[in-house]
Amino acid sequence: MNPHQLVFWILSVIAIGGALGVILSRNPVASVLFLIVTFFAVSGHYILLNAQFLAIVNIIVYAGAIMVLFLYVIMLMNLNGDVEPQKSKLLQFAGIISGGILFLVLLAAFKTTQLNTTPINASTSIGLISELGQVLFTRFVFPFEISSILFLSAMVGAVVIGKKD
Amino acid sequence: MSAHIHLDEASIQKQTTTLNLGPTHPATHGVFQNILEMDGERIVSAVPTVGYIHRAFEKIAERRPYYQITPLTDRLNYCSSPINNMGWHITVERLLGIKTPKRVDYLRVIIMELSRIADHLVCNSVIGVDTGALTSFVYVFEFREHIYEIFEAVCGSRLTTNIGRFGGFERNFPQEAFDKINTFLEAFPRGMKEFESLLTRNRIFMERTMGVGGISAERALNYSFTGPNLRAAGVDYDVRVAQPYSSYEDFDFKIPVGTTGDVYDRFLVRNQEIWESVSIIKQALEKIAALEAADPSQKEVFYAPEADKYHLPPKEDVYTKMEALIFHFKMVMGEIEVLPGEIYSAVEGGNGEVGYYLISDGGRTPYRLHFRRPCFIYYQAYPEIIQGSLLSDAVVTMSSLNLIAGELDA
Amino acid sequence: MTHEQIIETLEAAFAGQLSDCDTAHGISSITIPAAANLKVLQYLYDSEDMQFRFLTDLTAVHYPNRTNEELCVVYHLHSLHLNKRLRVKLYVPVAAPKVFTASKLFSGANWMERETFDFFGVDFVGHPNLKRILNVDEMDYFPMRKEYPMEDPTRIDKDDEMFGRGGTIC
Amino acid sequence: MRPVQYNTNLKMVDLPEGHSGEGFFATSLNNVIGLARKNSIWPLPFATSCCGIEFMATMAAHYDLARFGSERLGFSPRQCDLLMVMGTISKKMAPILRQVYLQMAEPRWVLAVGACASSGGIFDSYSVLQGIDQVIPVDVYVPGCPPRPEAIIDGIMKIQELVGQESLRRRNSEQYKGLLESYGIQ
Amino acid sequence: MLLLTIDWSFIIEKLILISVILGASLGVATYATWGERKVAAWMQDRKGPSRAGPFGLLQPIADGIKLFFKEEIIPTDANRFLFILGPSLAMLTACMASAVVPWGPSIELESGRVIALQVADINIGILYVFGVVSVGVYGIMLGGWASNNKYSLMGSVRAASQAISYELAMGISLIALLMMTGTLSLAEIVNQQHGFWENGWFTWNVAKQPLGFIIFLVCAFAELNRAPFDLPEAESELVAGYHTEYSSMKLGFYLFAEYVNLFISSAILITLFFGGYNFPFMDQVAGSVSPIVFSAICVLVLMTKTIMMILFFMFIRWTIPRFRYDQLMNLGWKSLIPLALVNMLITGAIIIWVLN
Amino acid sequence: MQELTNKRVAVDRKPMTFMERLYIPTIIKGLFITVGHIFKKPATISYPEQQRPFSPVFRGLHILNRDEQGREKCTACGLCALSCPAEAITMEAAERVKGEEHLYKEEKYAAKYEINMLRCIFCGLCEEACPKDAIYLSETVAQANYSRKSFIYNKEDLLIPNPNETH
Repeated sequence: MNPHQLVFWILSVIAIGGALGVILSRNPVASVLFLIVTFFAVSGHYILLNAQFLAIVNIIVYAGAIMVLFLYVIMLMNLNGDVEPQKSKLLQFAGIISGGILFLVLLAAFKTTQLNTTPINASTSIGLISELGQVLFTRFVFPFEISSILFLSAMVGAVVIGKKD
Repeated sequence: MSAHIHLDEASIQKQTTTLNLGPTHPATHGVFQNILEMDGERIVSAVPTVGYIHRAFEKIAERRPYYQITPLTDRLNYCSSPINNMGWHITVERLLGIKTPKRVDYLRVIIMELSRIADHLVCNSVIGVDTGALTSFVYVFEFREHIYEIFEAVCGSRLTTNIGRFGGFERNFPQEAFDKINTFLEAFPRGMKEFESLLTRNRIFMERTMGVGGISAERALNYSFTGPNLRAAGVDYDVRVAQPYSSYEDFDFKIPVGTTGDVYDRFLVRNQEIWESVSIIKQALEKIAALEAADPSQKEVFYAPEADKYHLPPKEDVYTKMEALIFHFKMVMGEIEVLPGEIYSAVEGGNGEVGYYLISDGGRTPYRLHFRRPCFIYYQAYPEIIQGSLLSDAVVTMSSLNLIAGELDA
Repeated sequence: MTHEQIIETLEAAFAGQLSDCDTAHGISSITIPAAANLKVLQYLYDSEDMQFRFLTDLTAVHYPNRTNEELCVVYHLHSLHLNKRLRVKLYVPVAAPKVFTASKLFSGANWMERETFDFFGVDFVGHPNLKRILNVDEMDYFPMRKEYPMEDPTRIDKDDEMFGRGGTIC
Repeated sequence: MRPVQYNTNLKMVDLPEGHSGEGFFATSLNNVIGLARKNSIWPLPFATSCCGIEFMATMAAHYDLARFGSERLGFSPRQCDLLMVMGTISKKMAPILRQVYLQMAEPRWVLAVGACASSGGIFDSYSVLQGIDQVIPVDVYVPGCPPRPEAIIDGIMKIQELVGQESLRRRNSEQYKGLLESYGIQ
Repeated sequence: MLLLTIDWSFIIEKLILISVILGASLGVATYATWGERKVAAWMQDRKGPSRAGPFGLLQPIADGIKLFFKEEIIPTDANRFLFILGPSLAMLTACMASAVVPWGPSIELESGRVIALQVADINIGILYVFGVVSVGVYGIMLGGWASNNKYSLMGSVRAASQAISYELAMGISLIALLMMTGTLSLAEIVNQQHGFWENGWFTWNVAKQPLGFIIFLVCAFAELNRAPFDLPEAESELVAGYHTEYSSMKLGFYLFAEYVNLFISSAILITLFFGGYNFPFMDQVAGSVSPIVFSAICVLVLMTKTIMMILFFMFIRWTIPRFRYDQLMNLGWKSLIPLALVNMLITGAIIIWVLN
Repeated sequence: MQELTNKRVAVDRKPMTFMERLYIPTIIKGLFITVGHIFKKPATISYPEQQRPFSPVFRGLHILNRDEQGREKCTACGLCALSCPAEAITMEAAERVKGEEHLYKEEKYAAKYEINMLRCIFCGLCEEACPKDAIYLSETVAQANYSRKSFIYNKEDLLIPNPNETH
C-alpha cells in the first residue's frame, strides 16, 4: 500500500461517514456540517486525481458558498428537530418500500459492472485549468452554454422572488 | 437539541422576533429599555421602558431649601449642568422680582453657551461613535476638557458645577477664566472644523443619517418637541428668542433649522448651533469689555445688589459683623423670604426647553417644584420615529435625540 | 393678543366655568372644572386667534389641606403663534381623581399623564396605557403625595439625631 | 483664606483580607498572572448618569485610560474583568445590575464610581438604591460626584493593586464563597 | 516500504517553514493588536498602552495570559460542540491561508538543493486562498449560532451574507488580474512583478490594475470584518456581535484570528498587487550579496510592505464610520460587482487589442 | 410651518456632489486629518506621574482649619451639616473647658466631626455656609478605597497640621 492508497482509504471513510451523517442526524445544522465534511473529503479525492482546480472550486462553490447559504437559511428559519413535524406511519412505510426498491436496482446495476483495471493515462496536467478549459470550450461547449443559460434564468428568478416585497 | 434560539409559539406565528434592546445595551446608554419587535433587521414596533435611574428629584426638591436645589439641577441634564443651574436661578429671581445687572447676564450667557457647546459636542460625537467613527469623539472631548477647565476656574468643579447663586454668582470670574475662554475660542473653531470635515460630508455618514429617524414638524409639535430636535424638523422655536432671559435679546444670533427632522438634520442643527454659540460668547466678551471700559467699577459686579436679601453676605463681614453673621445663619438655615406664588419659567437647555414650575407657599422649601424635562417628553416619540427602520438606524436615532437619562428619568 | 384678551375670550366662551383667572410672571392662569378639561383644551387648540397647540407641560400638585380638591392637575400650554403661555388648572378629589386624558389631542401628553399617574395617582380616563412609568410596577403608593416620605428607609449611614434633618422637618 | 491647599491626610487602607495571603505558597506563577491580569483589565462600563460622562473624559485624550491597558471596553459581560458602576442605581435597575454581575466570568471585580453608586449620594430617596453593595460585592469605591478622571484612574489603580496581589486560589476559597453567599449568589 | 517512499528532508524542511511562518504570523498578529491600540491612541492624541512593559510592549502578552486564566462560560442553552468549534475553525482557517504565500525567493544551497520560501507552490494558489477564506466564515457563523443569543445570531447572519456578497466582487476583480498574469500560482505572479520598472511601465500589478486593486481592497476590508465593514461585531448595535457570549480564550481566538487574518490578507494583497518581496533595484542588490542575505532582504521587504498595509487597514478603521447593513449590500452588489465586471471587460479588451 | 422669528436660517443640507459619492476623496481627506494627528503631541497627562494643576477654587477633599496659633476654628454651629444636601456631615458639639484655650478658638468645639466622603457630592455648600472659616475644600482628589468604612473621615483626617507643632 502506498501513501496514495492510504490517503484514498482515509478520505473514502470520511466521505461515506459524512454522507451517512447527513441523512442520519436529526439536527439540520449537524446535517449541513456533515455535508461540508463530505465535500472536503471529495475534494481530497479530486486532489488525489490531480484535479486541484476541481477540488478547490468544489470547496469554494459548495462548501464556501452554497453550504453557507444553506446554513444561513437553516439558522434563519430556526429549523430543528423539535419543530419538525413527525412524519405519518404511512409515509414512513412508503419511504422504506421505495428505498428498498432503489437499493435493489442499484445492486442489480453493480452486479453487471466490471472494474476498469486498465490505468487511465495519468498525465499530471489533466486536472489543470488549461486542460479543463480546452475540453469545456471544444467538446462540451454546448452543454456548458446551456448550463450558463440555466444559471442566468435561476438568477433572474431569484431576483424576481427577492423583489416581491 | 437545544441549540436554537427559543422563540415562543406566538412569535413563530407572527414571523417576527422580539429583541430586547437595553437597558445594558451600549446604544441605550445604559438606561433605556426598548423591546423591539423585529422582522429580520427591520423594526416593526418598539415599546420603550424608562425609569431606570429615577431619582425622585421632585420629591427631594420639596424637602430642600432653595439654595440646596442648585446641586440637584446639576444632575438633571449633566451634559450641560450650568444651564440647568441658571434656569433655576432665573426662575427664583423672576419669582422674587430680582433684576440682574447686565454684566451678570452676560457672564451667565457665556457659561450657558459654553455648556450648550459641551452638550451638543457630546451628542454629535456620540452619533459618530454609534456609526462607528470613534476618533472624532475623542477629538471633541479634548475641547470639552477645555470647557471643563473654564468651569473649574469659575466654580471649582468640572461637570456638576453648582455654579451661580440667586442674583448672580458665588464669586467673581477670575482673570484665569477669561484667559481660558479666550484660548478656547481660539483653538476651538479649528477643532470643530476638523470634526465637521471628518463626518459632515462623508458619504458613509450621510447615508447612515439622511432620511433616518425623521419626524415632521406637525408630529414634532404634537409630541411637544423642543430644542434642536424641533428645530431640525423646521420649527424655529427657541426660548432664547421667543422669551428671552438673561439679556439674550442683546445678542445677534441665528436659529438654524432643518427641514426633515432626520438624524442628519439634527446633527447639522447642533453643529450650526455650536457655531452660533461661539459667536454669542464672543459678543458677550465684547459686551463685558465695553461695560467695564465705560465703568471700571463694573468689574466687581457679579451679583445683583437688590438680591442682597437672598445672597450670602461677604465672608469678611460674616467674620467681623454681628448682623452679617445673624443674616448668614438665617440664610443657611434657609429662612429666606420667598413670596408665595406660582411661576413657570423656562430656559433653552441643551435639549430644549427646560422648564421650572415652582409653587412657593412662602416656606423654607418649595411647595412643589416640577421640572419640564425635554428628554422625557420627546422620548415617547421614539417608537414612532424608528418604526420600520433598521436596528442600526434605531441606535443612531437614539443618540441623535440626545437622551440624557438623568433628565429623562428625573 | 394680550393675556387679558386671552382670558376674556375664554371667559366669553366658557361662561361661568372659569375661576381664578389671573396673569402673573408673564403667564396667565385659569382654573376650570375637571369635567371640562377636554372642551377647553380643544377650544384653545382649534381657536384660530390663539392656537394653543403646544403642550409644554403637564403635572399635578397635591394640596392635602383642600378637602375634595386635593389634587390639582396643571397644563401649561403654549401658543407659538402668539408666543404666549397659558396655565390651565383643574382640581379633583384625591378619593376619585378622574380626569379625561389629553393624549388624543397631544401625543406628547401620553407619558406626562403616565408620570402624573405614577406620582400622584391621577386617573386619566381614556388613556391608552395608564401604568407606572418611572417607578417599579410593584410600587403600591403614589410617592409624590405629601404624606409619603422621601427617604429611603434602608439608608444606614446617616445619623438623624444629629444635624442631619431626617424626615420630620419640612 | 486657605492656609493649606492640599489635604495630605489621605486615608490609606490596606488591602482587604482574603485577597492575598497564600503566604509562602505564593509562587512566581501567581505573580506573573497577577501582573498580566492587572495590566489587562477590560472594563464593562455600566454608566447610567453623570459619572458616565466623566468616564468618557477618562477614556478620552487627556486622561487616556488606555495607558493601563483598559481601553478595550466590552459591552458583553462575559468578556470583561471589571464592572464599573457609574451613576445612580435605582431600585428598578438593581436586579439588572445584579444579573450583569452574575453573567461576568470569574475573576471579576467591581468598581463603584461616584457617590450615587457607592452610597446613593444626595439621592436619599424612595427610588434609589443606597449603594450598590446592597446587591453585589464591591471591591473599590471611588468618592466624588462625579469623581474627577484623576479619581477614577486612582480607583482603577486600586483595582490593579488588588488584581496584582490576588492569589489564584482566592476565587475557590471558602471566604470568597461566603462573600458571594452573603449576597445570595449560589 | 511506505515510509521509505517519503522524502524526509523535504518534510522536515517544510515543517520548519510552516512552524516559522505560523510563529511569525502569530507574532505579527499579536503585535498587531498592540499596534492597533497604539495607532488608535496616536490618531486620537492619546498615548496608548504604556504601563505593561516599555511602551506597553508586553500588553498583548498580558492580555493573552489574562484570557487564558479567565473562567470559561458556555451558556447552558448553547450547543457545546459547535460553541467550541466556532473559534477553533476561525483560528484554523486564519492560519491556513499562509501556506501559499511566497515569503521570499527560493534559496539555492551549495548542495544544489533549492529551498522554496513558500509552503506549497500549488498551481492554483489564488483559488486556494479563496477556498480558505470562503470556509473561514463558518467559524463566525457556527459560533454566533451556537451561542443561542439573538445578538450573536444577527452578527453571524450579517457575517455570512457579507462574506458571500463580497467574495463575488473579490473574485471578479481578481479575474481581471489573472487575465493579465495568465497564471493562478502566487509564486509565478510574484515573479512577474520582478523589480519595479520594466519596459517603460511599472511591473507591480497595482499599476496595471488600479481599479481591480481598489475593488479587491474594499472586499478585503469586508472579508476581514474590519471597519467600515465591521457589522458582524458592531459594538454599538449588536453588543459584541457573534462573540457576545464568548469569554476567556475562545474569545481570544476570535479576536486573534481577526488579526491573523489581517496579517495574511495584507501579505496576499502585497503579493498580488505590490510585487510581493520584489523591490526596486533588486537585481543590483542580488548581485552584490550572498543568496541567503538576499533572501533575507526580500523577506524583510515583504514584511515591511505587509506592515504598511496593516497600518493602512488601521488608519481606515479609526477614520470613517461604518456602513449600514443595506448600504453594505448595495455597495457590494450594485457598485462593486458591476465595477468589477466593467474592469474585467476593459482588461480583456486591452489584452486583445492593445497588448497583442 | 410658519416662521416664528426672523432669525431662522436653514442648515446647509446640499445633496452629495459626484466627488462625495465616490467615497474615496472624503476618506482620503479624513485620513489626512486623523493621520496628521499621529504627528501631533499627545494631549495625555500621564496621571499619576504628571498632575494636572487644579484651579485654586477647586472643590476637593475637605480641610478643617486652624488659626495661626494652631487652634481649631470650628465652633460646631452645625451650619455645614445643615447646608449639606447629601447629609454627609455629622458632628457633636462640646463646651471648651478651662485649659483648652490653646486647642479650640471658640467656646464650643466639635468633639466629633465626621464627613462621609462617599455621600459627599463636593458641592462646596459647607464651605459657603461656614461662618468661621473653619472648613474649606482643598485641591485634593478624595482617594478611592476598598471598604465603605474607610470613607468616614473624622476630625483628625480633616484637620490641617498644627503650625506650632510642625515648627
